[in-house]
Amino acid sequence: MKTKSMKKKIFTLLLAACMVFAFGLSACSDGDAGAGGGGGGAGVTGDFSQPARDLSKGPIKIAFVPLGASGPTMPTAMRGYYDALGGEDNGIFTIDVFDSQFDTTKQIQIMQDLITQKYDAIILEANDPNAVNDVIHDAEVAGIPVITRNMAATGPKIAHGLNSDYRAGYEAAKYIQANAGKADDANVVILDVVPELKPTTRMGTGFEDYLKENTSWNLLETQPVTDTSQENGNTIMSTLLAKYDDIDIVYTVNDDVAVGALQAIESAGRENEGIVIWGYEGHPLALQAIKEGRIYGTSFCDVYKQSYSTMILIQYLMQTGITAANLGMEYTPLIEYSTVPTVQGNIDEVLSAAGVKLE
Amino acid sequence: MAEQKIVLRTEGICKSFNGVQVLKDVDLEVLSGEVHALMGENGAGKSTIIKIITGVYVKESGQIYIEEQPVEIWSRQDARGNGISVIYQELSLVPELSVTENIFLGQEIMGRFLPDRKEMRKRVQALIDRYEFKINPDAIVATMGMATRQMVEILKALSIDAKIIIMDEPTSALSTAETEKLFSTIDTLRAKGVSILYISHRLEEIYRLADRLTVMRDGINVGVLDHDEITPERVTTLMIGREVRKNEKTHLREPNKDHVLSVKHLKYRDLLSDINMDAYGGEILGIGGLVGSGRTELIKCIYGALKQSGGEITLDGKPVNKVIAKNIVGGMGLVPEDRRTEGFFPVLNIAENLTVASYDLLAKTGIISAKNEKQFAADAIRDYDIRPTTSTVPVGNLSGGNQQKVVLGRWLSRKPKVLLLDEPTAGVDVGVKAELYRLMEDLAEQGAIIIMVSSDLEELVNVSDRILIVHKGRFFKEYLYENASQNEILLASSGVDTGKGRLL
Amino acid sequence: MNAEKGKFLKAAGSIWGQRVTILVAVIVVMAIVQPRFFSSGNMLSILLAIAFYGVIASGMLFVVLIGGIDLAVGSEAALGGTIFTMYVLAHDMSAGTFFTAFLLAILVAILVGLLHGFFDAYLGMPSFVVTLATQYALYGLTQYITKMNYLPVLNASGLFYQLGNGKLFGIPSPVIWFVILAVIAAFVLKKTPYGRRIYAVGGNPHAAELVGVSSKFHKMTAYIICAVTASIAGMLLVSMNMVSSYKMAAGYEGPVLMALVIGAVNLMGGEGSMGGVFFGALLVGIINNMLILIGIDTDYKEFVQGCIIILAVAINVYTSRKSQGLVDQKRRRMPWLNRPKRGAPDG
Amino acid sequence: MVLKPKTIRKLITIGLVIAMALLFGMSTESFFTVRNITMIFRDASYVGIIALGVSFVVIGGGIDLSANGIVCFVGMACARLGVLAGFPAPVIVIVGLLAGALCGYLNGLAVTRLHLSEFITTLASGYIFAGFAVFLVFRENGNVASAAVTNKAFLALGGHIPHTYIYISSVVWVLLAIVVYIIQTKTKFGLHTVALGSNPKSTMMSGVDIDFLKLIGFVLAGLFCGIAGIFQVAYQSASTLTLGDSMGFQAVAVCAVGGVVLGGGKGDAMGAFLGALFMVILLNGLYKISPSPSIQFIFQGLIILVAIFFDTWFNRMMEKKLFSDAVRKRKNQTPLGAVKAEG
Repeated sequence: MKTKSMKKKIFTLLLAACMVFAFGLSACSDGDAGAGGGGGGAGVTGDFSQPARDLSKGPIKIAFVPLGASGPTMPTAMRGYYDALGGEDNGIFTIDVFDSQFDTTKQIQIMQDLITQKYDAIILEANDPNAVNDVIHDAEVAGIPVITRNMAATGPKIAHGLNSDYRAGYEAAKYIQANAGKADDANVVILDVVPELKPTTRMGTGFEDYLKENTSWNLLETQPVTDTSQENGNTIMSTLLAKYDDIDIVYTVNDDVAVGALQAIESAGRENEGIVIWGYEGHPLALQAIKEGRIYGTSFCDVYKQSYSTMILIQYLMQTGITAANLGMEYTPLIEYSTVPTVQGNIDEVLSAAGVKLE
Repeated sequence: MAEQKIVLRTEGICKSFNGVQVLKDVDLEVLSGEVHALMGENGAGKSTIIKIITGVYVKESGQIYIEEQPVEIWSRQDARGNGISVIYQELSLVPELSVTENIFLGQEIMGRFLPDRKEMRKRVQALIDRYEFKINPDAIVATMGMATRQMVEILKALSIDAKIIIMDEPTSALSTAETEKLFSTIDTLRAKGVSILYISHRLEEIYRLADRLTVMRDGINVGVLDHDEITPERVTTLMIGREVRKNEKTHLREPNKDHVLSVKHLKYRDLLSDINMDAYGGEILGIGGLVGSGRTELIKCIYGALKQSGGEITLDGKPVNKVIAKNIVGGMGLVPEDRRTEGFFPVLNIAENLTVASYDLLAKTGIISAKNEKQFAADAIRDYDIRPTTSTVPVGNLSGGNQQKVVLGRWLSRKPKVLLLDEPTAGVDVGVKAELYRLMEDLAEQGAIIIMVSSDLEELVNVSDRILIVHKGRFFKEYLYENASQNEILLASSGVDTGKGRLL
Repeated sequence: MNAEKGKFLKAAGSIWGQRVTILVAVIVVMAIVQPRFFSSGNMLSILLAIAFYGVIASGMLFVVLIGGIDLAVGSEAALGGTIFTMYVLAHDMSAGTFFTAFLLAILVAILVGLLHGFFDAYLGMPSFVVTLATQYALYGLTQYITKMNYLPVLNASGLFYQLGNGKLFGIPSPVIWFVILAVIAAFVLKKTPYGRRIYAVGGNPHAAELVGVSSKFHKMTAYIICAVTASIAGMLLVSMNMVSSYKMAAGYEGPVLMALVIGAVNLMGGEGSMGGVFFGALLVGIINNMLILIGIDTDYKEFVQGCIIILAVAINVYTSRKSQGLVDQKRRRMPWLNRPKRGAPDG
Repeated sequence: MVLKPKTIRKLITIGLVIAMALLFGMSTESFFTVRNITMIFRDASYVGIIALGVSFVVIGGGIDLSANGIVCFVGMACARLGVLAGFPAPVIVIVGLLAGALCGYLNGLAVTRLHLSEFITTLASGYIFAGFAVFLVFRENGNVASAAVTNKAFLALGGHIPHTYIYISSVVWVLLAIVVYIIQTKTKFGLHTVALGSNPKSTMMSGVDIDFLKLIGFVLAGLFCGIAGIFQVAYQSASTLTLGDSMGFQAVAVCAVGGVVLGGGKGDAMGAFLGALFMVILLNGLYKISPSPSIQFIFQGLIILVAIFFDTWFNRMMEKKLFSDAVRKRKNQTPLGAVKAEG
């Protein structure tokens, strides 16, 4: 009776609206890739003449867009940048930090904003290798050199500082195999990032690849740790300890999780089983534990040196006005900042070399 | 008057609720173009017959005729379909929508895809012009006062070319000016041949508006009066029937003068202008008056629930506190009028509802002692015969009578010095009523002051030792138990001084 | 009358009956699939995992009971923990500093609670959107005072260290705090007038006023209790991790709400017990633990949690409606449906 | 011409938006550039389109927090199809829309058939739909990986309208706002939704099928989340699982700022549109004044508080005006004495 027909009418109306909407949308977008449109893709060349900058005068604004604007390594990174620019109050250069909070859309919005505000250089930690290509391309077209760090981005850009995650994982596995003296069929557990961040934070993948290719270790499990936080690392590690009797190697995606895993092992009373824990990046708590021999080692990123050298490179690029676009580069020049495998043995000299002191 | 055909007629309508016969063979007749009034005490079956005609309840036997055609009414939809529409006290309008949208809600006139606004607006304007309402069809209801909203409700009824409009206590929320506006609207409707069934307590309204009046008592239609037959005496005798004193007072308690709650020149907004009274220990003081004459506001001011605008209240000489919690500790208690919203806590169980006001007794050390609480609840359940007897049952699932017993028991178990009751036995079956009266008498026996606001004339007359009638913001008349009669009280409530009783 | 009485006992009994059956089911499954579930280490790890948002849940219960909600518990915990750490770092590891830092964090929490209480009780603003706004504001505030840095505490010792890492008879201190706060909350709600009045305000605010219960006072105190428990959770977290960051405890309102809902707490107010909340928190911890032990692909952890919430809510709604005989509510809500068939005898 | 309360409320919000834009415009010169304005409209279009959909549910007296799950799921579904270049763009869009509508339908069923409380059910279904997205994600030997969407026509959706700076998504957002406004104020469905939100009992008594209304409300909310998901994926040219993060709560906050308040019956599509614009201008402007995220978060929180306070106060004023008439209870009438007093 009445309501039944009304229901059918509303549903057909809805469906029709969808069809019209869909076709309408795609019709108006069938045009060519469009100058401003997406789909930049690799290998676009064009004349991007850009005047060389005289770095001695005028305010020069440099933007640093990390994945997450906090973390134990932030202060050292900023110190590295400012030292390369001649101290915080050098009067010419200013550095602004934009926190993208691990959100790709936000990162792209920030980048576009920097272009409109005509920043002079951008240091970017990409949140998604493919999503940022177009916006890097726009920046380069606008004559702003973009250096990406840690997470790779597939499109071409002036330089990519690669103390990358993948390599750190790969090297860590190699170092452990060579020096930790673990049996060939050692049991391995990886505490990795949550699925969403897997494409960009690839230490776990690097460690796993090395493990599969050159060792006969037995990978028990890979567990994601939400927010890579210390307490979640602690909980998940203690569950794994309950699940497996003998765990030989624990590879963690960062030092917070490593310290968490250590706490789990100690509260389970299994600290004397010689479980090798390997972290990443070199946070103060982990470095202290390494000194005391409770954590086997970590891939120490000499953040200070990396940021110092990155800033020197940027000054050079700004001065010469070179960008990947105007050089017509097809690929991205890679600058490898190798992470330094740091263990109890070499920790003192590594820290003194990096100018980091454990107060 | 021109020969009027019968618009609505009911014949032999019967209805009973769990065994209690509420309507016995009720015949009702409304002519076209007539304003037919319906009066009767609470519980006389007045609202039940209306609910049956409008499809809220389903009748057990009897037949309803619309314009002499037998009709079957099972639901609100059927009632509306047959041209019967109702205007309740809480209006059914949607404040956010315009007048036209409200009137056609659920039955919009459709154009091709969208509702045909022009057509609907035209029809509403036609109605407005026809009945000389002064309303803008596009105005939003939220911007309107109560009276104008009622006119929109009437328009809504007229829009489905209702043959009869039933109005249930429409003036209870209106100011004097707004009531006058409603009366002139009703006059124009009558002139245009619309028949109205008007339900009200107020004699003067009936006299002013009604062509004919049907009076109901105890589920029976006891008489139909023509306009000129409507006199206060005829109406009250019909409503009350022969005076019978059900429970003769066994003995009259001597009120003890030194335990007194006295109220001097109490003023509350523009409702209560100058209230003066003294209530003595060991006496049940009944307060009569019409619905909306401010009796609830009076006892809430005493209790501290409302802030009075003037005057002062003292108990045994000491001024009464303004904070409810302190009054409770001081021995006061209030059984509110609306059980569901102000009385009990539906989710909490019987024990918790009973003890919620008595933590000063049960938790002297700051911790509720389970033993005392269980004992307190068990005593209450036994003394006040609350069923079911397990104290873990949520009160929300109890019957009306038991819920009222819980709310009353909450205070009685505290042995209060002053107990204020507001319509204590509304909606409670006769058996439970007698129990509640006995409990009140026992409490009075122990010397407590009891002030009972009630619209149930029989209850007022039989239970109270002394009765005060509120009229026009002040106490108008005082009756003692001996010379009180339901007739007198009803007249006094409307301001008629028949000589008996003390004029204040 | 006895039928009616039996029905309610069965319904009340059945809520805990349900919970026991769920626990038995878990025990049976785990005994077969992964007996290691029962090792003391694993049990402790579950308890430690749920300790933090369990502490918050026992405070949030008060707010939900009075018909409000507090989405800003995550930011409150981060703020409390950060202030606690900054004060200790600025001074020393002595017991005196520890207590002043502890009180300072509690004081800040009380301030936040007062704010929430004022917006809800006096201004009548909807607590959902208000606490959503304060969640952003407090998150930004913590970020601002820490200048977006981590605050590692390298030389943690004394009470600061014991708060998060101490052990009593082998039980980690956060778990002890959770159990203590849960017991206090249960006691206050069950045994004290204040607790009973919280239920009253949640159940029927008008009736509460007429029984001498000030709903404004109880709403204010409920929000304060919730903010204080969140701050305590933040301090426990900071002390255990020995590092504090503004991102800490972000998003804790998710598991806390889950614990409340699985614990059969009615989000509209007036209904719910601390026992239920404890069970809810425990079940959330057990589920996360089981996912790992059984080895279900943990990419779907949140998906499984979502399904369990829907299941828990459906069971609660079904049992409560059944006990009130509302299951055939459609009949009552739409009387025109119960029109007898033509010609069928009436009634 | 007497102004409807709703129009007064909207004029004030428009005034606020313009005032804020001027404030930011003066303090930083890069605010009023064409590029920046188009970017504001693009950023606002994502949360704005979702807010339009959610406004149906909120006006009807409910709430829908599952936006983040639906956006993520639809985004991943389109990315999946987008990678296989073979699928023509319209097909991808249709699949996206239907996926969104389906999620909304599931929400609607849970609320109307199972009588579950809307708040916690949509919060949980947000997680569940995000779980569907994880099911569809690209994986390289078991690990979640990101893959670039290669379907050119589909990607163009996320970009500009050819030869202009205006983004397709912002144009669609404005058009949808107008369509939704018409639906909510002119069609029968719209009026019934407002009635349901404002006075459920009388709506039911007027013979309106309430369950069907709620169901359609949720389906539309899901559909609009689908549209937002499509645009975001096309713009990002890759779908990550972080798509649509915290959109569920953002959309409700935006509606609240725009006057579409929880509880129902209040506000309309224009309010939701202005709320979205207001929030994004706030964030965009704050960005320019101080890039540090902490200031932004603090101001974002404060502005929502101010908007909510203003709204609660405004509604109270309207109610107070109504009750003041009714409270003046009727004083008693002329004494009946005037009536013939004899026997």
